[in-house]
Amino acid sequence: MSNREVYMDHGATTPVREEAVEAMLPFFKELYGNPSSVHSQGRKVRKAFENAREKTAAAIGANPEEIFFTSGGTESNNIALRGAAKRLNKPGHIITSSIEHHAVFDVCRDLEKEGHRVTYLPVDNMGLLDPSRVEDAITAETFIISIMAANNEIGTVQPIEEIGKIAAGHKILFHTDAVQVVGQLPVDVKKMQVDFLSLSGHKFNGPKGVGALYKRKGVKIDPLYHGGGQEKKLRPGTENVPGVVGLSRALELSVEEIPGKKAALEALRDRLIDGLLKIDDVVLNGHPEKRLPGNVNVSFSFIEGESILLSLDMHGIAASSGSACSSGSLDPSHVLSAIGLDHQTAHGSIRFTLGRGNNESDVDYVLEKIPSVVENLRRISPMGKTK
Amino acid sequence: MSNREVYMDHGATTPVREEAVEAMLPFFKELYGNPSSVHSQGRKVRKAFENAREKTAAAIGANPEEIFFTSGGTESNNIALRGAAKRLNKPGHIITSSIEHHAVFDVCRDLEKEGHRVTYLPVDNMGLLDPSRVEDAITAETFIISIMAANNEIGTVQPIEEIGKIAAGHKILFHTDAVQVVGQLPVDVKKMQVDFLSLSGHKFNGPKGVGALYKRKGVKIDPLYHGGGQEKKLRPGTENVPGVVGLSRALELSVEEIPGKKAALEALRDRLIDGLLKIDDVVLNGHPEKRLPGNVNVSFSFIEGESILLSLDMHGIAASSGSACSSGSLDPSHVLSAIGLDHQTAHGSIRFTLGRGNNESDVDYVLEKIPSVVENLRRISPMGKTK
Amino acid sequence: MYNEKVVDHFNNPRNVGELADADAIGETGSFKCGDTMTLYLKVRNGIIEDVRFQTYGCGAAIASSSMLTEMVKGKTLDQALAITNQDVADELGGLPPLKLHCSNLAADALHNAIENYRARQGIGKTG
Amino acid sequence: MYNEKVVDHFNNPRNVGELADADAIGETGSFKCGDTMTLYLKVRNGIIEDVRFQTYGCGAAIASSSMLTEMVKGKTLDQALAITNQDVADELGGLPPLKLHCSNLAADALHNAIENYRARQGIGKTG
Ligand SMILES: Cc1ncc(COP(=O)(O)O)c(C=O)c1O
Ligand SMILES: Cc1ncc(COP(=O)(O)O)c(C=O)c1O
Repeated sequence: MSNREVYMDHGATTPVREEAVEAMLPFFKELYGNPSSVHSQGRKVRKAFENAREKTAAAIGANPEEIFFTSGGTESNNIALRGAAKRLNKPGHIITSSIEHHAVFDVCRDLEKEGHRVTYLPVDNMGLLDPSRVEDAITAETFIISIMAANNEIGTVQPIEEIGKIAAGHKILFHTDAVQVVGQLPVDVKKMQVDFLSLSGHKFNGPKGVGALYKRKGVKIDPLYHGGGQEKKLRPGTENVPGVVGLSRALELSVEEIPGKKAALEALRDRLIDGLLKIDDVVLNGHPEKRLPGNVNVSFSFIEGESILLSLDMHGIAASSGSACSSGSLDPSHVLSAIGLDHQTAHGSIRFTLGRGNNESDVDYVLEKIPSVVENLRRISPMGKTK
Repeated sequence: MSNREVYMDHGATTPVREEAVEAMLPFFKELYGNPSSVHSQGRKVRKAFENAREKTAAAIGANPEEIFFTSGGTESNNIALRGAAKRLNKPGHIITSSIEHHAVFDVCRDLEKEGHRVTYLPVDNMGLLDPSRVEDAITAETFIISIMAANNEIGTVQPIEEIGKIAAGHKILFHTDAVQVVGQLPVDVKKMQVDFLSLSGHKFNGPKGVGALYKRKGVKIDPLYHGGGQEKKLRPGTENVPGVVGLSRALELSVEEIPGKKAALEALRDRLIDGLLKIDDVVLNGHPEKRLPGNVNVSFSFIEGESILLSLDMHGIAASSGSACSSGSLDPSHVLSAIGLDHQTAHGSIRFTLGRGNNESDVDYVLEKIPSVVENLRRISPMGKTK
Repeated sequence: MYNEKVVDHFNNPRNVGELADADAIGETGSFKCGDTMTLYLKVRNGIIEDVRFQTYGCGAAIASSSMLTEMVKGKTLDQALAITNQDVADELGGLPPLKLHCSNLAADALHNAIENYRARQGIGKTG
Repeated sequence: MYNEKVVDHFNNPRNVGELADADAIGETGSFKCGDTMTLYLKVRNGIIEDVRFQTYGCGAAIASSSMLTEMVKGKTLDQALAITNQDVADELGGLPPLKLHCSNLAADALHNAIENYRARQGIGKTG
């Protein structure tokens, strides 16, 4: 094993930044009260909790009463989509893309079982959705459109404002899974004209297990869970106060830092992409420009993703792969299939996601190690012998 | 305001114990990986996470693969009840009690809207459920029985093993909301013969926003949320690793300590009860013996709960009330109504819940302060002038 | 939850009790949350000379009752009749939205007391 | 995820490559996960004298391939035929349950190679 550790899997999760940990700590042992309690211990906690809501709202251009805290991006997506479907209370039509995260994609699949009709819009070979396809797919039964702000695997950023305009024009609910975007790119729910937006703390150096759903004021959905009535009954359960405080602090800082960090991260990203493309038989997946600042996704021909990851890991490099061989599913990701990659190219895809703490030397380290990794695996491989 | 702070609201939530905070800390900044990741950062986290699952399982006599981590007691209850209903996929019959927490009670109400029939079994005036009533309520359509292990307001502990025997005899799923019991009293899912058991971290000096559902091996329910497939698809979303680690550490210690702490807590409880009953026109709510070790619930005639809480708070004493006037609902709790309290007695109920850190001097402090609190409020009250 | 003024009126309620020689008594109760209030007035030359209250209810109810008694002392009956529940809450510097309804009993009890006074004096209900 | 032995075989795979003068070649592929393996055998007097492999696949697939080559060298064809996928996984000290299927290609490739050898020698398929 290597002594050096280079974490380039920020798209999977991020370390919690010091300031967020500091912000959380008092809420474990000193300010531990239940925010619903009448006594001063509870009231102090309520105050901090509502302050966190204000910060979260401010970070995305929302009002505090439009923020509902959840256990993460998955729950936010489920509440928005299922909650709208439950409120509709009859079969309807949903428009989404064919490259959504499973927390939207699989929800739609399940809603199909319940009688809803779902249109999974295709994207082009760079992962971009053409907004006119959304317009064309709308029917009288369409009650919600759900399009992710940016893709978690290939990093392609979608034209959300244009889709928002279409949805608003047709008075159809519009949800965006912005889990990969919040904290990375400026987000303004009003400009996007979204009715719902999902975000997740652990993607922007906040804690795991806590997220938020933005729900535009006046938009009504049915709650999925029932209980003590917290979060205006939309998401009951004793509030995860430290988590929410940590999320809001991390979010506040991440958003503040966007002007400074975005170009820097993009420069690192492009340096990595350029270096990787110098290796033979490597292609970039996703869009060359409309791309998350930290996302790099390439396919190496003739070799398989997990074995690349494993070799990188031996060098202390943490990345992820688009093939999910180890997660029980043997098919390549639906995202890579949707952008037209063949089975083998999809299986040879590796995602590096840069984030807070990564620097040029990390990129250079990866670029130094990866040629031999690829060469060794290709030497073992029965494929590509023609070159 | 008082200088002294006496927290007697452990039934609402508890401070996170030092050992649990210590256990969590590494998982924010050092072991921050996603447990689903292939790289060593992720694998180390997976290992710790599965270790936490083992500890949690051991604490309640379960196998690790029977433990599913959730965002709290509310979610655990919802997954069990709704998941079973969803799997049934046709209207069925549910048996529950009339004193369940809202996270069961309101779920049942909602399932009624979806076409299920629910029997809310009455309890006696001490909150005790007669198991024969469960037996009598069973019909051919009954698919699940949900009876809480102990009540959160009045502390009455139910004969779960007897009900478990009945449910098993009829091969009907049996769920128990043990949120108030786990960590307080010994729990063995095998002895209880439950198919599902809900627990919540913040009730036993673990963190908020994390809980677990025990689901007996082989029992099948449909997931409510969809996403990345975590927790064997029953509860998807990036795992709240620090939360789960903190929960498991707190749980392990709480359960270890039961033999030593139970009698001590009961002694404190009874000292408080005895002292309170010396005040005129005070009655104990709940069962005198079959009662959670830390639960005290009394009604003060002629005066209203929130004003008592507020006065106690001025003395630094944190307790809670059965009336939920401040939570938006103006009706007294369904629990106090179910044990036959009239409106006024219910509104004058106060719950003190003792826990870790409370001692005799705390009890004596409460007993020193409360007579004048009650007297002052009674002086203001137009009621009870006859005495 | 409550501001300092509310807490002060709750902790040190003014004019608590009964008036043995009251010229008027007003009672009111909130059907919904069970709060009740009794207000006693001593009236001389159309002016409220003294006032006492008894209230069963939450902090907001007690503080509103106390506040009201301070507001009406020295006022003419017509001036007193003009006091609304909102006035009481405002004078307290505001109440949490969820507790506003709890303050509604104070002005109601006052109006009932004035009615009671006028009935005793043989003056019919106004308006 | 993987134990040390698996990691060793993955990092330092034994007997990688082709055998120009192979007496037999066995190929196999997992339809499901796309892994493929080619095994080359040099056989003398019914004994496997030399062996090489090429594998496209995940860590488990590569390590299993390498492990297999060590297991078969010096074995008679009949002994080699008796080797199962489970034997390979066992010899590696175990594989994660989800990765077991990835190790299934090694013994399959071997069996195919032996079949190929016997076909070349004009000896019919056994069993
Ligand atoms: C009996 C009972 N069930 C369920 C819950 C809900 O747990 P949580 O708030 O952790 O979701 C609570 C506590 O609030 C409880 O006391
Ligand atoms: C685009 C996207 N949506 C949703 C999620 C789910 O978020 P979480 O794991 O916090 O539930 C993720 C990350 O896993 C994601 O990348």
